Amino acid sequence: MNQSSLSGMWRAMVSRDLTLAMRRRADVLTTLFFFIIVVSLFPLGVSPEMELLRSIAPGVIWVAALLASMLSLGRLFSDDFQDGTLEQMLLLPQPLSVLVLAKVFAHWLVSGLPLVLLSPLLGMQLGLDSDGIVLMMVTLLLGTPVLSLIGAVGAALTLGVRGGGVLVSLLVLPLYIPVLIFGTGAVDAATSGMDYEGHLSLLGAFLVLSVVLTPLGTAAALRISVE
Amino acid sequence: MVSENAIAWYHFSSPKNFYPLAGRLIPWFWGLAVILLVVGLYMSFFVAPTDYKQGESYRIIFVHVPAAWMSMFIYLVMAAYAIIGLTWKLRMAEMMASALAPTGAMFTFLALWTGAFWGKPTWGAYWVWDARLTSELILLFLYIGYMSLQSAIDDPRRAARASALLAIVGVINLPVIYWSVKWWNTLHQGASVSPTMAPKMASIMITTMLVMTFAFWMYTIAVVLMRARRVILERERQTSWVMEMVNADPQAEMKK
Amino acid sequence: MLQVRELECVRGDHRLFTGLNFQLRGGELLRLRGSNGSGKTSLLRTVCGLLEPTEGEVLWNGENIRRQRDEFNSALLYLGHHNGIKSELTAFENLRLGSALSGGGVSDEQIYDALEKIGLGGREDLPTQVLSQGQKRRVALSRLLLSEAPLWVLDEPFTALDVGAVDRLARLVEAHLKKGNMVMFTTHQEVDLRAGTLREVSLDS
Amino acid sequence: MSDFFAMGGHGFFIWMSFGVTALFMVIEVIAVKRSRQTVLKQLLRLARADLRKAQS
Repeated sequence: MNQSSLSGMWRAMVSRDLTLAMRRRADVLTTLFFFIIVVSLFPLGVSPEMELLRSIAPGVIWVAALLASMLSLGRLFSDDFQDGTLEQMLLLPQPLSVLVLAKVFAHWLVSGLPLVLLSPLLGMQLGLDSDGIVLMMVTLLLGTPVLSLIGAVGAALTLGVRGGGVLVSLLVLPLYIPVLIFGTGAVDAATSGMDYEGHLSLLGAFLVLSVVLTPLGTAAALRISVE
Repeated sequence: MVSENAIAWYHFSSPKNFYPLAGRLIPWFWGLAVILLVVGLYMSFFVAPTDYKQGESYRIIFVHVPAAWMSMFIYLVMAAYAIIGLTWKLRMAEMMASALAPTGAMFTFLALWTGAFWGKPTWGAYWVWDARLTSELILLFLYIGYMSLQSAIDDPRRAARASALLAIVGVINLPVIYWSVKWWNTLHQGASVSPTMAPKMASIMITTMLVMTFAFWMYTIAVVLMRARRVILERERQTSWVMEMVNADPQAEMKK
Repeated sequence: MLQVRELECVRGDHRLFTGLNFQLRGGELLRLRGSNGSGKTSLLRTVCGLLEPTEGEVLWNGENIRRQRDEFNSALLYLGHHNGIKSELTAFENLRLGSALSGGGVSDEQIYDALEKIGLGGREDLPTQVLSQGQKRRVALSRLLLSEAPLWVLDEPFTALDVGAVDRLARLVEAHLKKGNMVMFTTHQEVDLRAGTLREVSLDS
Repeated sequence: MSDFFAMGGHGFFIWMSFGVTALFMVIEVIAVKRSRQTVLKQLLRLARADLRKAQS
């Protein structure tokens, strides 16, 4: 199984999912609008007072990013499961975990990266100062892929299960907690002047670990679900 | 030459042989559980001295700590059965994993419940975002996730294997969750405030706690074996041996 | 050479078949018979490796398919009840994607030519969601023209096809068998296939 | 006896902890036992139905 067919397969899978996402642009935009709306609810719900908003800003933006990326997990495999293309993917001569990585990468490009690009807007809305916003983007850049990678395991496990959408959140949210803690921790440290390298290196470690381990879990879950 | 216990182990890994074996073992574990519980309770109330600072309310640790230990221990055993079940395709291991989950979830809830009723007299609040209590809460979410995935999937074989995989993912994440919650707790509250386990532990208190833990252990084995027998009946419904057993002597089977 | 040994499959909580043994060599055509719900689809999916058997094993060239997934997958082409095509993509895009994913090596002309031969001339660039059920089935069937996989596993390939398409598909299968390849399929229609040695396996024992 | 239950003023907390633990354990045992019996009853009905079908 030479190298070229693997990278050829990777590019084909990523471009396939991106074209599919572009053909159904509405689904992509709903995730982004959900992210914006959830963050804008907090000033209404808590208080418009800037000082308070600044202190809860990292947590609010991170939790909203968590929920938004989980919202879009449902579509990761379910359409392919319905029309039989997932079966064909399981029968490809390439390793399934690499295929899963390509699909999750495409899913992140569509539902994770936009959150990172939108976060400065929301950071300003909640009164974060400039280095707070920069660090928010960095933590989201490192964190959102981990959310997609871990979420993919949950999406694969609940494939074709009635009420699967809600069930995914129950399975996956507890596993997001370490990323949430160090993501918000880094921004808090930056805004209060403490050093944040420790948090970022941990987020980086989570990213590397989940890139290596979760596709194996997702591939195994897919084989179980397609049976 | 296959060693002696290997044959026995393989023999009892088939549901058909495990079912009667479990039936014979259950009364023994019940006996042990009751004895240990009685001894443990007696020690908790009459042997352990009154604490100079907390008075009587510290006795709650004789239930809280064993329940917390059991909740963690059962999840690890569940994950172990899940790994065995998935790698060697042993249906019996998968059934044991699903039989363990409800009892594990119960002990997790009890650990949180008794933790709250110990916290109120000791630190003045039912819920404290202490690292251990928070990790216990997350463990409860993992149990609930496991059980809801298992019940959401109709095909029993796929349900068993999917939830086994979830248990493995959970057990890999557990130390990371526990360690990051511990770090998060010390950062925001500082080490001093977080409630320590208990005042300096007199040795009699530790032995009481161990007796209670063993009592809970025996209880768990007995209940899980009973639930495993029900799971076996449900999943082996179409096999001949279940039919024969039910036809042979229905009334006796009902009582056992 | 495909071989099945002591195969048993349990779905939900009832056993579909047990102790199944058969072989399929080059140039042979195997028809799988059985009433509805007798486990035909489950057997086909087990042979492809999508479904794990409770007992027994499936061998390809003497080795269990679960130990040589990549080699076996490159030798297999499976056509299930689902067409396996994306409704948002056009027929051409579906086929080009399929070949790119499984290692490329198929030019655009070959794809257009295959779509022409299968009777979809002029409709290559329409999103498949606007095509009829029969036309969608043909898009899936045109993969047979483009693939060199020696083993074809086809689940009810003739359904939803008109007489002309059925005949075209039958000739395709015969050409495949003449090249020394193998086909395993199920169907409820009587189709005359005049090539290769026909073998039959029935699940209604 | 009553001061035993008073537990130096902390009675409420202690008996809420021990009591609920005991209650849950008892409920679990009963629930598991009953659930096994319902499964057995179903199997019994199934077996009898098969028996009658076989004899008829």
